[in-house]
Formats: sequence, structure tokens, C-alpha cells
Amino acid sequence: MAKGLIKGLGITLKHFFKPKVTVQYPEQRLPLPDRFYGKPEFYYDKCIACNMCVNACPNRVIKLETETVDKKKVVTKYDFDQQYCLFCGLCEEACPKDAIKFSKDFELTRYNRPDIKIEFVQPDQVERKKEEIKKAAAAKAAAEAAKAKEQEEQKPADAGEEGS
Amino acid sequence: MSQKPLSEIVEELRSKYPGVEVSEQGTLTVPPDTLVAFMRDLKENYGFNYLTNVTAADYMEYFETVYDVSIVGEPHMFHIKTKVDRNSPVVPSMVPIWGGAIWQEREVYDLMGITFKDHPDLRRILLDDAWTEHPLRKDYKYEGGRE
Amino acid sequence: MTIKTEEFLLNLGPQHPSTHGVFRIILTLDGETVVKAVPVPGYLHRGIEKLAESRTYTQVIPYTDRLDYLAGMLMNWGYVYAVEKLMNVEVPERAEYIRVIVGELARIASHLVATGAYAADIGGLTGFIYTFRDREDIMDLLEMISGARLTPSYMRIGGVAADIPDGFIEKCRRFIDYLPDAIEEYNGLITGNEIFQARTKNVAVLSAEKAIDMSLSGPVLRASGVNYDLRKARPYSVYDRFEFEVPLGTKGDCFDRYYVRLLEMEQSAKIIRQALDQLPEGPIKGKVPKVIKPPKGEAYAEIESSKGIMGTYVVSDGSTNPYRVHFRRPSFVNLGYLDEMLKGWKIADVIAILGSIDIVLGEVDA
Amino acid sequence: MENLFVNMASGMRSLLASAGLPDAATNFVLMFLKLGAILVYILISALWLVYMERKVSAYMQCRIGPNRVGPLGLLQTTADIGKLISKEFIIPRCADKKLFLLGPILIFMPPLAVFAVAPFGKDMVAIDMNIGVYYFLAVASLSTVIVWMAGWASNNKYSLIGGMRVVAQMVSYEMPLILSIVGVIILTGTLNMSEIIRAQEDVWFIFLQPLGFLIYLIAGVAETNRAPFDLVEGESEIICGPFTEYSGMGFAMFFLAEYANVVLVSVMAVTLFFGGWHAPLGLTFIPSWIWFLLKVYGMIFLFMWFRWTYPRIRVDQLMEFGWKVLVPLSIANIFVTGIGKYLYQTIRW
Repeated sequence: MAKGLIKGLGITLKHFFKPKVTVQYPEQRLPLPDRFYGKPEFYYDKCIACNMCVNACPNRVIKLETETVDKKKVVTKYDFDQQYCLFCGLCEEACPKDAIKFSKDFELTRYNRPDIKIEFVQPDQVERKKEEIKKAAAAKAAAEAAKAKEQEEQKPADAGEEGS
Repeated sequence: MSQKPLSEIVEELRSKYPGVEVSEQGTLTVPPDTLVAFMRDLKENYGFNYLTNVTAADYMEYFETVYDVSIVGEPHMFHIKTKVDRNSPVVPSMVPIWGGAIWQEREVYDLMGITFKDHPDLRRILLDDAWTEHPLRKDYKYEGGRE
Repeated sequence: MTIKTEEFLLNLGPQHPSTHGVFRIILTLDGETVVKAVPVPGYLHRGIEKLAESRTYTQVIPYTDRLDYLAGMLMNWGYVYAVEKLMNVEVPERAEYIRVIVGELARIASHLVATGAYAADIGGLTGFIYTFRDREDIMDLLEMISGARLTPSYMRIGGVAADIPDGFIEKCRRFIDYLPDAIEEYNGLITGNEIFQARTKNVAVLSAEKAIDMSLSGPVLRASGVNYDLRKARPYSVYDRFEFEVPLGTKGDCFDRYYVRLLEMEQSAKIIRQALDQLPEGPIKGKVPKVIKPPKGEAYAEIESSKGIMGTYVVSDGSTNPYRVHFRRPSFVNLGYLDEMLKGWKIADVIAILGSIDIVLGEVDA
Repeated sequence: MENLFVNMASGMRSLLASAGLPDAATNFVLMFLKLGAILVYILISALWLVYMERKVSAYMQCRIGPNRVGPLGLLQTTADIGKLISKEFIIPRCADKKLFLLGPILIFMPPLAVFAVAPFGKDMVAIDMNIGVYYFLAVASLSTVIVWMAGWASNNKYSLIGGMRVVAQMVSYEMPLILSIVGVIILTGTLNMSEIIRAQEDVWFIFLQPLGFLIYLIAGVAETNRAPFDLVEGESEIICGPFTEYSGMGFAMFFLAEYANVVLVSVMAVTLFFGGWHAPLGLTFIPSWIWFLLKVYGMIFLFMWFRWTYPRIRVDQLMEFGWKVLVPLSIANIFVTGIGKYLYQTIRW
């Protein structure tokens, strides 16, 4: 009659002496798989400002703003409002350049609500990018100018040759 | 029990109920006034004893209630629709035929605002009792939200 | 002498340890006996069906995770299956097999929670911890393949998001081999316990006719002896290629409803084993355009989720957003008969009966 | 070691006597000290038991349990009590204030009062009462009233149901509890606890009264409201029973009193069935009071083991089991014991 009762006692007693499964969290950590969706990471230099991630997001988490410098798009703002994020990974999937990725950092709690929003783009980054573009444009312009000059220099010679 | 093939049942039903329209995918559209007789016939004479799903959709000019009925243990299934007048959205309740409609019809009533005649307990189910609108209607506009 | 007695109202929930979330039952009690019960759902209503109307077809997938959050994979599947039916998309074989594997894993996880939570409802907390210990392995597996434990959003229209990662199959096999030992342990600790049996046997007996009439599905229906499992009755995906049985109860009492789940876990393990053996090579995503724009029309598709029949009704108006999405949530429909089931039982039985139906409030309230 | 506490008491007595106190005053002071020592023991024991329960439950559930506060988490309960003290004590608006406040104050009375007659070791009993067992049964059953009072005064339906369950359960299980002890009393012919222990010098009564012990064990678990008989505070049904509305220190008092009751029932079990402070197998080099405590904590481990293995029984099954199984069995036990003793006496003498 009481067979089940005694068997139950046996099972709990057996586990009393068995090794435990607890992971002592802050000191010990379980390995996370590569696909884990933790804190998002944004690679500024890879981003081509195509807006794919913004459109892929089901919950309008990402805010992307651009500025056009010399006909090239510069990302001036990439805000990730993490409190609305579903961690579905659709933005990562949509991105053609792997500019947004999810890291393995899962400790996302913050003491203050404004801190939840991640503003990825730093002003100096934008400045640098703008500088780079300008420099590149200038270099290109210079190169073109030099080329044009060369051509011009060659031209009269050619013309002279032709004329002779 | 051995079931007749679905196409035969459809033919039979079509001859019995002239108002029934059959689409290419096999969806039956039944006029609301013959709905109860049609459903009762389905259950009692064709053995469709299991009502899976009751829902509704809003097409701005009219509502459509949707019923999915099947037979326990068999692959047969019917997708049945009824057009409901949007100004006076009343359809007969399926609860006397299949008890399982009780909560699903309450949900439709709650979110779509279609009244089910002869439903034993037609109250709001998901939303607050004091709510006055029906959010799944297409003309429902909610206020608030973020930013 | 006659003693004047009075019935009183007891508000069970919405915050109560054993309503598995925010569910409320207004009980009219005569002493400890239930005279009348009025279930009140809706405390977790987020309006997923309405939200879906302003999302694209792919964007709805993460929301389906939040229906039955104990088996998010199966909810994903139910939705993408309906959209695929609407678009007539062919899903590659490998994707189907992966779906079966993760779906059955999710089913085991969900049943483990049901088993453990039921033990806790009856009062034995240790069983709860044991089942959660073993569920952790499944969570690890799902995390490995989808990147998230509870809300995978792993399935895509036409296939799955990513292929099976390295080490997944071995880990999965190890878990499947371990599962029978775990079930043996639950049987010893929970099922075989005389007190547990006294609490659950012959409690709230549900006849097969009534269960069919009330559109109950899943283990609740099968516990009453009704053989209705969509994986067998109307095989979808590749379920017709696997050999498995549909465990049935005999009486339809709380014990049967509990025990059918335990037996189903064994069958699910059997399916996973076969799927791992047969797993073909090939693509994991069918030919689906980048922007999903199904033709005008509608589709209703059903799958067998861990709680019962999960149906999805999708109406398309030809645009990128679904015109109307409706989810037939098994937990919600299964609760329809709760008020009648509770009548005449004690307060303690209310918990036992509610637990045996195994609801998830995310699914009930959508 | 053996006479550590006895010597302390006699040393104290001679000290007081040499200080020129009259005999009556010396006795009074000594009694006061003894009861104070018992109070301290109970409180420390309750704290320790909360920790032990958490550790035992954790180990049975493949967990580690508290291990952060202090070495091995030993200070966890202290920290918890500190937290509970600093919390607000909320009195519900419609509660019966006086009774509501009186509940947690009174709940410690019955166990404290009973411990006065508990023999912790050889010659270590605060008051050697010749109706000790009777006193234990009478005073221990008082806690029913207090818990019921707390449940009623809370003006909460869960509390009320819990309170009703307390009364029903206690009354039903007091019967088999008392009747199971009667067997022991028939064997010894005394109600004095020290006498009962002395009678077990050769053979413990668990061997003479196995059925009596089993009934005592079951009824004792029910008396302390622990699983599988924890209907009173079955948290999956009625939240916390009569204690639902209590917060802060009020809750802590009920919580600790539960453990005091567990100690009490275990002390009685050891006294009546496990030979009290007698050392088993002649291992007398360990002091008697250590043996006693070892046996008591062994019993408590058994209680905890039950709790973390078994689910909860239903209220009607509880009543049925009490009245239809335990009471007839215990009466049969008395009957068999009586016949056995009569036969034993007629054959021997």
C-alpha cells in the first residue's frame, strides 16, 4: 500500500547525496552558444545606412539618421531602444553587411530607464567619417585634378605632335 | 465509420442548400439564415462533431464569421464562412450545436462586436467589462502607444 | 437545531500561486465546496492579433513566440505553416525535419513544465524542481539552435532561420537517451505516490462525448480516450514518416490528463530519434521572395501543439501586411468547460483540475 | 561534559546560597535562568531549523541552498529575520486589530510553556512534573486557538479558510496523537517524562510500540501542519492560510513558531519512543544531552524528508484518514498493548 510513498523517499534521499546541478552564477557561468541574442553591437564602419534593419524590426526599436556629405550617406545616429527589443534577430538577418550583431552579454539591467537606450554613434565617429569622406573626396578631386592636369599637359604635346 | 469523400459531401450539401457557394479552395459560404440548419445537418448527418475554430474578419462593408469544423480522428475538414451585415451584426450562435463555441464566440463578440443570438453567456471575455469598442474592427483607432 | 449557513465568494487570482499566471476564477463556495465558478481571463491580453495587422508577415513571427511561451517553437510553426499554405510555398525536407526536431523538443519542454507544475500544484515542490532541471537541457538545445531559450522566433516562412549548429545532434541524442531515466524518476516521485493518486484519480472525470462537444484538444481530449492527434489524423509536415503512438487515457480524470503527458514525452523522444536518423541534407529555406507578399486570399492551418490544436487563420489582401490573423489557441478553448468541471469539487481540487488542463496565460489571453 | 549543565546549575545554586539568598529566592532565580536558557535554545533552534530546512530541501532538489550570507550561508536566517524586522507591519483596514496583533505575540506561548517539562538530558529537566505528558498534550493544543484567532482577525477569506482548516485538522489529529501515547503510558504506568525515559533503559518503546510510533509520527506531522498535512498553509491553494495578511515580524513569529512546534513534537517522540537521553548500544562516552539532541534532529530530518517528498492531501481525505484509519488503529493499539501487558504480568509474576 505504501510502496509509492517509500519509493519517493528513496528518490529524494538518493538526490540528497548526489552532486548538485546549481551553477553559482556570478562566479561560474555557463558557456553561451554562438547564436545567442544578447546585447546588440553596432559596427559603425560597416554600416551603409541602407535602412534594412529599421524596416525589418517588428517593434520599431532602431532609429537611424543620416546626413549626406559629398553625395555619400553618413550615419549620424543609430539609436537602439533596447527596452522594446524582442531579441528576435530579424535586424541581424536583414543586414547585408553584418553591421548589427548580437553579443553574448546578457546582463542588460540598468538602474535608470534612460540608460536602456543605446546610442551607438559617437559624435567624433561621425566627424571622423565626414573627415574621411571629405579627405577621400579631396584626394579624389586632387587625383582627378592631377590627372586632368597631366592630361592637359599631355594634350598640348599630343596636339603639338599631331600638328607637326 | 467510413466517410464519404469530401467532394461528394459538398455536392450533396450544395443540392440541399441552394444558397451555399463553394470556392476553389473548398471554402463554403453559407447565408446566415440557413446557417443553423446547415451546421446541424453537418453535425448530425455527416458526423462533423468537432468545431475547431470560430473567428471573424472585418471587410469594412461587411463582417465574415468563419467556422472550421472537422471530424474527430479523421482528416475531413470544412472551412465555412458567413457574411454578416456590418450595421446590425447578428449571427446565430453555434453553442447549441457544438458547446466548444462558447468561449470562442465570446471572444469574437468581445473583439469584433458580432452578437451571437441564443448564446447562453455572451459577455466580454478578454477586455474590461466597461470597454465600449471592439478593437479588431478595422475602423478602430487606438490612442496612446509610445512616442 | 438548524445551523444557518451561507455561501461566500472567493476571488481566486488574478495573483495566485497556482493559476499559472494571471488568471482569475470567482468561486462561490459552500464551506470548501465549489457551488459556482466563473473564470475570468484577459489579464494578459496584449492584442497580438491586432498588432499583427500592422506588421509584415515575417515580423509577426516573434509575436507568436509570446503566445504559448513554453513551446514557442510550436507557435512559430503554426503561424508559418498557415502562411506557407496561403502562399503555396514548398518547404525543403531538411527544414521540415529540423522543424520536427525542435518542435518535439519544445513539446517535451512544455510537458515537463506541465508535469512539474502539476506536482507543485498538488503540493510536492521537489517534482517541480526535478522537471525544471531536465527542461534546462532542452532550453540549452533550443538556445544553441535559435539563440534564445523561450522566445526562439526560429522558423521562417518557407523554412527555418539557420541550420543545425555543430554539436547539436550529439547533445540532442544524449538528452533523448537520458529522458527515460528522468521519466522513471518522475514516475517514482510523483506518479506512483499514493497521496498524489488519491488527489487526482477520479477527480473531474471528463467523458469523451463532452470533451469532443466542448472542442477540447490535446492531452485533455486524449485523456478521455479520444484518439485525435493531428500528427496522426491529418499528418502535416513529415509526421507521416515517423512511427509513434498516440497515448490515450481511459477514464478522463485528472490523473489521466497528467499521465498522458508523461507518455507523450516518450513518444516525442521516439519521433526525435527517428528524425535525427533520417535527417536529410539540403537547403533549409524554400524559394521565398525577400519581400513576402502572398496573393489575395485566406488560409486556415492547424498543427498539434503541446496544449492541443493550434490553428492559424490568415487573410491576405495582397499587401505586405496580413489583413487579419487569428490564432486558435488550445489553452483558451480548453478552458471553456472549466466552470462546469469545477462544480462540486473542493478548493484543493480547483487547483488540481486547473493544473491538469495545463494552460499558459500568454496563450489564453493572446 | 556529561554533567556540564547540571554542574553549572548546582554551581550557580551554591554561589547564590553563599551570597546569602534565602532558599526560595535561590530557587526562583535558578528556575528563571533555566527557563531563560530554554527560551534561548528554542529561538536559536528555530533559526537553525529554518536554515536546515532550506539546506535539506535544496540538497534533495539537486540544489545547494543558501550559501552566500556567512560561512556556508549560516547567517542567512539571521539576515532574513533582520529584513523581516525592518519591514512594515501592515494591519489590514478591516481587521480586528487587537486580535490581529495578539496572534503573533501569543503563538510562541504554547511551545515555550511545554518545553519546561522536556527532559533534555540526564537530570536536565526544568520542571520535573509528574503529569508531564498530560501537560504537554493540554498546552500544545492551545496553539489551535491562537492560529484560528489570527485567521479570523485577518478578515481575509483565505485566512478564514485556513483558520477553519486548523481547527478541523487539530481536533481530528489530537485524538490519534493522544491515543497513541496511551500505549506508552500503559507500559510505564506514569505520566512523568523522566520516569518514562528511565523505563526505556533496556529497550526503547519504538520496539514495543511500533504501531503506536507510526500513529504518533503521522499525527505529529499533522499537528505541526507540515507536508503532507500542510493544508493549513497549503500555498498552492490558500496562499498562506491564516498567516496570509501578516507581514514583517508578525509573519516571522508564526514562521519560527512552526519550527518550535516541530522541535516540540520531535522532543516528545524521542522522549516517548526513542529512549530520551539514553545512549544506544552502550555508547555512553557521548553525553546524554548530546544524544538527546542528536535524536531530536534526526526526527526533524525525518519531518523535513517527508515534506520535500510528498504532495499535499485533500481536506476530506485528511478527515477520513484521521477518523476512519488512525483513531481505530490507535484504539486497537491500546487494546493490544493492554492485553500484552496483562499476559506479560500474569506469565512473569
